[in-house]
Amino acid sequence: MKELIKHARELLENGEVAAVIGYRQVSAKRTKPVIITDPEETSALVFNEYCLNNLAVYLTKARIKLLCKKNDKVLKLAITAKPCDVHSIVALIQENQIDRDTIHIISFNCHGVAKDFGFDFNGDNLASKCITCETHKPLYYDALFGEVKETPQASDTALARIKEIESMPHNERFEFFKSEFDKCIKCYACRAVCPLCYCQRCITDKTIPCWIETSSHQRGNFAWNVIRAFHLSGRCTGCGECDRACPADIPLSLINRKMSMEAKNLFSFVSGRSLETPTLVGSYNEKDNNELFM
Amino acid sequence: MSRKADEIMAADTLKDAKKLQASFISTEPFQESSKEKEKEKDNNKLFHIHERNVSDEISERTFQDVSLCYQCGKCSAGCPVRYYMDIAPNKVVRFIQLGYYEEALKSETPWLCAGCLACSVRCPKEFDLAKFMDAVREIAIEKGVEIKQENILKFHKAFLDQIKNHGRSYEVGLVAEYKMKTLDLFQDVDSAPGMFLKGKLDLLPHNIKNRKEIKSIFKKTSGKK
Amino acid sequence: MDKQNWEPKIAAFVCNWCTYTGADLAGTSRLKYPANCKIIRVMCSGSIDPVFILKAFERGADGVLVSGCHPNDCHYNAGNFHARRRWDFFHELLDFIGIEKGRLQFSWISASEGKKFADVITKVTEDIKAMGPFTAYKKMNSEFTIDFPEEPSELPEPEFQENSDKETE
Amino acid sequence: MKIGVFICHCGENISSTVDCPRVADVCRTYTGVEYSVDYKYMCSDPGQNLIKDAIHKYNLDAIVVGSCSPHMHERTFRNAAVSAGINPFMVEIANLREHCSWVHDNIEAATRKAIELMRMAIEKVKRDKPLTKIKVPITKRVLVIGGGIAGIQAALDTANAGYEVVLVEKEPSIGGHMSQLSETFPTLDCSQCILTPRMVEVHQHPKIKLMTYSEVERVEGFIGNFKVTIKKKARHINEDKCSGCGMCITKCPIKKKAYNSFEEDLAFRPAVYVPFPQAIPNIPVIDETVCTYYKTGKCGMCVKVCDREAIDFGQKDTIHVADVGAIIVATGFKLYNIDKKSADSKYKGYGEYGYGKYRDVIDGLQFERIASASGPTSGEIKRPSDGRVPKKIAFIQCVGSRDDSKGISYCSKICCMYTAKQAMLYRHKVHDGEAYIFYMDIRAGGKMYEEFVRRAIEEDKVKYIRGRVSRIYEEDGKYIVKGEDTLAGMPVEIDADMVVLATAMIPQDGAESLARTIGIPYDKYGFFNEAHPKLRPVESTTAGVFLAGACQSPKDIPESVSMASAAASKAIILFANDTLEREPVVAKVNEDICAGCFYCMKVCPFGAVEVKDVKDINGIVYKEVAYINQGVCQGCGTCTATCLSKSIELAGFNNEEIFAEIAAL
Amino acid sequence: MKYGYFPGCSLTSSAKEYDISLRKVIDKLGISFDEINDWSCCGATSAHVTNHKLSTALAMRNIMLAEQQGLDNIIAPCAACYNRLIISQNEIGKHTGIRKETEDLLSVKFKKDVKVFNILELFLKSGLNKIIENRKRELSELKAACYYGCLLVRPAAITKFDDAEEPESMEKIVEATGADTVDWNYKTECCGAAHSIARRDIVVDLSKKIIDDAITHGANVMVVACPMCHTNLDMRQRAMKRKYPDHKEFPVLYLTELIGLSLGMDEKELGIDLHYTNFKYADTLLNNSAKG
Repeated sequence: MKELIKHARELLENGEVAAVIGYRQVSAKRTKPVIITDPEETSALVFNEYCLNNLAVYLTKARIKLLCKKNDKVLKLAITAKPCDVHSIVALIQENQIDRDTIHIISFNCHGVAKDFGFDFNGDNLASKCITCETHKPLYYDALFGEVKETPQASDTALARIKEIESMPHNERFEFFKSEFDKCIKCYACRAVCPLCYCQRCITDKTIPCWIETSSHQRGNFAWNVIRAFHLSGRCTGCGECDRACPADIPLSLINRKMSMEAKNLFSFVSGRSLETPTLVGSYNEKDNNELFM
Repeated sequence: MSRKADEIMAADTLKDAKKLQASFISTEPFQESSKEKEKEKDNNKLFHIHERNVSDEISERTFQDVSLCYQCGKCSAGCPVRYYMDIAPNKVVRFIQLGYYEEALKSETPWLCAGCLACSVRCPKEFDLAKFMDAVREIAIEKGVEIKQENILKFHKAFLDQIKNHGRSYEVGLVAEYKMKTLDLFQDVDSAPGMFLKGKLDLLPHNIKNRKEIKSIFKKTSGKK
Repeated sequence: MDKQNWEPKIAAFVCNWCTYTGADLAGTSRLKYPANCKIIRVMCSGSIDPVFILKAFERGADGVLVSGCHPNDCHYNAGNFHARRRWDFFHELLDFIGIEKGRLQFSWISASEGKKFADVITKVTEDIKAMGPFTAYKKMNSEFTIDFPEEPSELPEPEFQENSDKETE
Repeated sequence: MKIGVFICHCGENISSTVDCPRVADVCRTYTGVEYSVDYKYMCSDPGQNLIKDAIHKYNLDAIVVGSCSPHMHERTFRNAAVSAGINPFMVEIANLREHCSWVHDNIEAATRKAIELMRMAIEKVKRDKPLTKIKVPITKRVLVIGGGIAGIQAALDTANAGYEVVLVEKEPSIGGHMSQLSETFPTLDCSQCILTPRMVEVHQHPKIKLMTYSEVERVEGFIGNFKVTIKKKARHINEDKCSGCGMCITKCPIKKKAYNSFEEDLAFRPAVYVPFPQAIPNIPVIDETVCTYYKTGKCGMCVKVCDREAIDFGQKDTIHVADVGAIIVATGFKLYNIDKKSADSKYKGYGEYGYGKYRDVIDGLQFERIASASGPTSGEIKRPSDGRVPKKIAFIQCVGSRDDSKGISYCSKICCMYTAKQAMLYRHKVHDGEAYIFYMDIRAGGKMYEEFVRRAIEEDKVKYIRGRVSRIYEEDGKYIVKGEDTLAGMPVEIDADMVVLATAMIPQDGAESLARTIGIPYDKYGFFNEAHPKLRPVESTTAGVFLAGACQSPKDIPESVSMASAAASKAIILFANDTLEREPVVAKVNEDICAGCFYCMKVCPFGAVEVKDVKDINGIVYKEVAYINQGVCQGCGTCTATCLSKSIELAGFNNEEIFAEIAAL
Repeated sequence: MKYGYFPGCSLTSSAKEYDISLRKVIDKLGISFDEINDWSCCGATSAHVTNHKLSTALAMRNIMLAEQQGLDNIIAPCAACYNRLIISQNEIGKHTGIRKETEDLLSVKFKKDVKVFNILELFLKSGLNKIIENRKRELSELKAACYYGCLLVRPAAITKFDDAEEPESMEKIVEATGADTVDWNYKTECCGAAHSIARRDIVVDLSKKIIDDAITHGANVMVVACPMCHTNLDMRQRAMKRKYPDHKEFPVLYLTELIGLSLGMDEKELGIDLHYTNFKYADTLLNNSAKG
């Protein structure tokens, strides 16, 4: 922790970065995102099992980008990111939303986070994404802290749920998802927390013509959730923030997870893992699966 | 398959008809002609017995399509044993391509192939001819085709017998068995005593410990595919 | 509704260069196929958005066909390759959330494949007929918004929800 | 909006299964339809007049025609609409014939479907927007890249039509491979004799700006408006002053340090040289890599002998910019090298033929030089190793070509003919010599080609052996060529004095990087791709870029020349108008909402998407958005479907229109 | 440096001197071998020309043993064994069907990739400077024709170590001993291989051609790295003499013997006296070089 604070302080003092986006402790099992521009305030920075937020979402916000513009000079932005959050940053770089050169990634050796604030950190309360996590060490970083620790063992309940859904007949599946999507109140919290939902105007806000009906009736709810999942297919890095944000507890990341599995299965692609691999959307292979087509 | 069974049937009846015609004027004993007929039948066996097309079989075993070959003849041109063969290696492929399986399987060429891979590395179509020849020989053995270069086959059999029994090749046994099989007693008499004198050949075989496993490998692989 | 007399409603999104021309060829060859399928012409299979399919279902389609040029034959070189990736995903997604794969079908039909076009349309129509009307989706319509008559007695005036708000950007 | 609906009976083609009057009646009830009528032949003159009159009479804004396929008569009805004063893009066609009446039997079902198709078209036309064809100005100047026979022909044809030409050649002289050839098949006329006048013509043509020893560095812009950056390499000779007397060349003390590449490395050249005596322009080049002056700062013999003071050691590469409206690419070919090292990594060398270590195993172009009267042996056939006259030559065809294992699967097309020619030339020059040709197939399709090959066999007694050669050995100064006569089924060994390999034609060096510079696609070998193999063979998929000669695929001289003329005429056709008209079906970005993810750029097959900076009121860039160049966009719409925020619309097929169609299903 | 060792049948009998000299040489160079326990025949030509399944199983049995013994790599000094092992390995790597078949036959699952090296790779990998450093004699009077035979470099796509038509690796090793090499034509031409017994006539003709070409190109010794080639080129010289009366005896050495000589060992130690052809001529040459 000391190293993190020292590092952040140096960055700010040396004027290398305009701000540090990080976490601060608010109670024993709860942190909050914080944006620090004053070196004195860096002492608030923490990193632990309760740093749940994916801070990459802030990188695309116009107001934060403004912070970096000082007297015609563009300063870097430092961000503390879990190894999984780095995947989001990679995806954002690939989608031209941020420039690798303007981001200073402070990352950690991570052994998992709790599923939500207030829970004890153990195998039972491990966040779903951490169960299958393969990147305990970040793939890209400018500074790396934290010791390597063992991740608690836990069973992959999400996968079991996907398998369970897949074993249902189509009409049951449809009814299941219809009732799940029906809970949607169109608060768009999922969209707000998703680092990859950076569009200035979402497809659902487009009115002429109307792409997705905005009233929260079944038909509109269904269309919104399907298109949301589709727009993230092959792009979602699996941070699971949508799940945490959804007030209606719609299993959003379940669908995302399923689509990520398909991406891996169909195109051997995992989003946000490499800056060199071309993005799945926007590239093609002549040898792609052709079975679909008569 | 270029020769269809019914075509051959037609040819058979034609031949039979001619023979029948001949039998009216000739004084040849009837028995012999029936023997001949049997032999002929035997020869045609290939086309009747095998349920699968030989070229498909070869393609499957060698993981390469025989139609790849465009008959440039580079394999034959570079083959070190070409002069001793009855037909050119590329012709063996040609025969298989066109469905003249009998001619291909009965040829001496696959047996004379030394497996030096000169053809395979130079083939412009990257067709592994040596592998193809392996498959042709294998099928010829399986189909029980008469093999003209029988000494070569006898040698290979004698060699494999040594491995089967001892796990390693045993040269004294190999030569002894080969000679028994071929009755060619005088070849190599000039080299064997020398070898003994120089202490290179052991009179007793090197038996490996796990001969059971070797025997089981032989047993399991001897069945037809 | 009388299931015996029910006729499915199918939308076909086809590219202008291959499949549309292939459909023209089916016509000039006087091939016969069921009349359930209506073609919406787009320039390239790469320009078909998944939302189009949802819209079609919302508008009461029982099945959708998407068709373009064969791989490597695209008039625009690569549009169909991008489409192929997109559909692979979307198809899996729909399947996962409970829409049978047969509801949304895909094909590559070249300008010279009039016969194939007729065969594909016939097959798709038969498939959808076997699956029956897409009541699950239609129910979502009827529960909240306008009633969609299952079998329009008189051809209705098309209604199209148009938001009167001006785009505000 | 007032819409007119016109239902065509197409004689009985439509009306036999579709109740046309009923369709017209139902359409009349739809909102916005002002006028609805059916008629026997809508495409006929009276039919068109019916439309025009209706437009005038009812003040129609848009029309929907229910008729045959839009691929048949869309243009007819659009023209009719235009002549009646409405925008051509306010016309929609419902395909009632190919997609309805011809494919259905049941009158009721077909009529219903026809009504629905009409309904969809009416809904679409309601949302159609008037579009104007895109007009792009044209710079009437052509850039020709490559000064071989194809480039020369293309340049002359375009210049003779009255347009300016910039001809860029990377070598010091134009002429290309054709200038190296001895005689040409099937007429055996001298290559130089027919080529040189054309080269001179290029040099003297007032409309042609010749830039030799130059290379294209950058190409920007689009059809009608390319901006080309050309690097002119330093010759170290002042072109304006040089008279081409050649004194510098004869006096240059460096004689044997550099191979003469024009002579295919069979001879040496001085440090200051012209590639060959007939070079155009006849201005030498100083080779910095061997010139003593550049090594020691001394010598300067050329300076001393040049009375025009044309030697300029300090000359630097210069950059030139040209605005052109069309580009003709004619970069030609080179020969595949059997060498282990110099062969491109893409291809493997021929170890079985010695990887080029045998000096008398030469390639076809080297033989051309040996047989050429102006060549290093003055046309006498001699062995490069010892100068002896070979009494037996083995020619081997398909070396590299049709050889998957070396990386080239295609047929080089011209080798059958030139090998026959070379064997014939040899037999004419060495009467007691024997010529053997190892071949796989003889491909002699062309006027007088087959006759030519037969002549080689029948009159000149060239012996053809069908079979590939497996190995070449050197033994006592002879080359043992091991082959198989696959027709006789016999092995063949020939102890040749010389072996000539007809090696494959491969794209010229740097073809792929040039293709990337211009933005045209190429195949896996580096040959440039044509827009359509049958119908657009001389156009690249990039509008305004045309292909000529062997850069597209192996070709002989007549084919290259005809392709060059075709490419020139394509450019001339383009220049026949002052502005370029394009269908307005192009994509456009809504810059306000574009999030700048540039997926559109990744999917665009034409590279039409550019990055555009959006600036705030103070002129500070606050975001980057996609911008679609209308001149380059071909209107496929792949970007529109890929765009996540739906900021791109394709004119003529915009989402509103398609949604309307879906709604009217 | 430690390597797994698969001698192959020939090295225990007719090519004993190859085994002897190899072990002596590597000992001097500080390399040690770990012989595969209870190894069996690789199946050789006889298996793969008659029964494909059998040949793969026999070869893979040895790979299996090596894997079980914890070896990462195997040196197969016999070119034929090397070829069989590497081809079988490639086959099961490429075709899952064959892999499954073989795994079922041997009731084993192949996990790791045991690398099979030939003798040339052994010396190239262990470093030629080791030979040069330990060199006691410079064999500069020797003009060696390096004979690769067919199976050492072919098929190049699988062996992946030298050019199939113009290999140069053996020359590099031979030159490290101080001997000269000649550029000749028949480096990779076949000697008739397994036809040695059944079709001796073929072998004699082919081997004669190879030896003649070496002599024409100025060689005074031939260097081989394959027991089968050695048998055909060395032992068959007697038959050669009978068929071609003007044939002169030409010494054929194993690569390891040549290296052994340069490391200061004598002929007897290396087993050169077990050859059919005498190497006296070379002895005198060596004496000459010692004087000069």
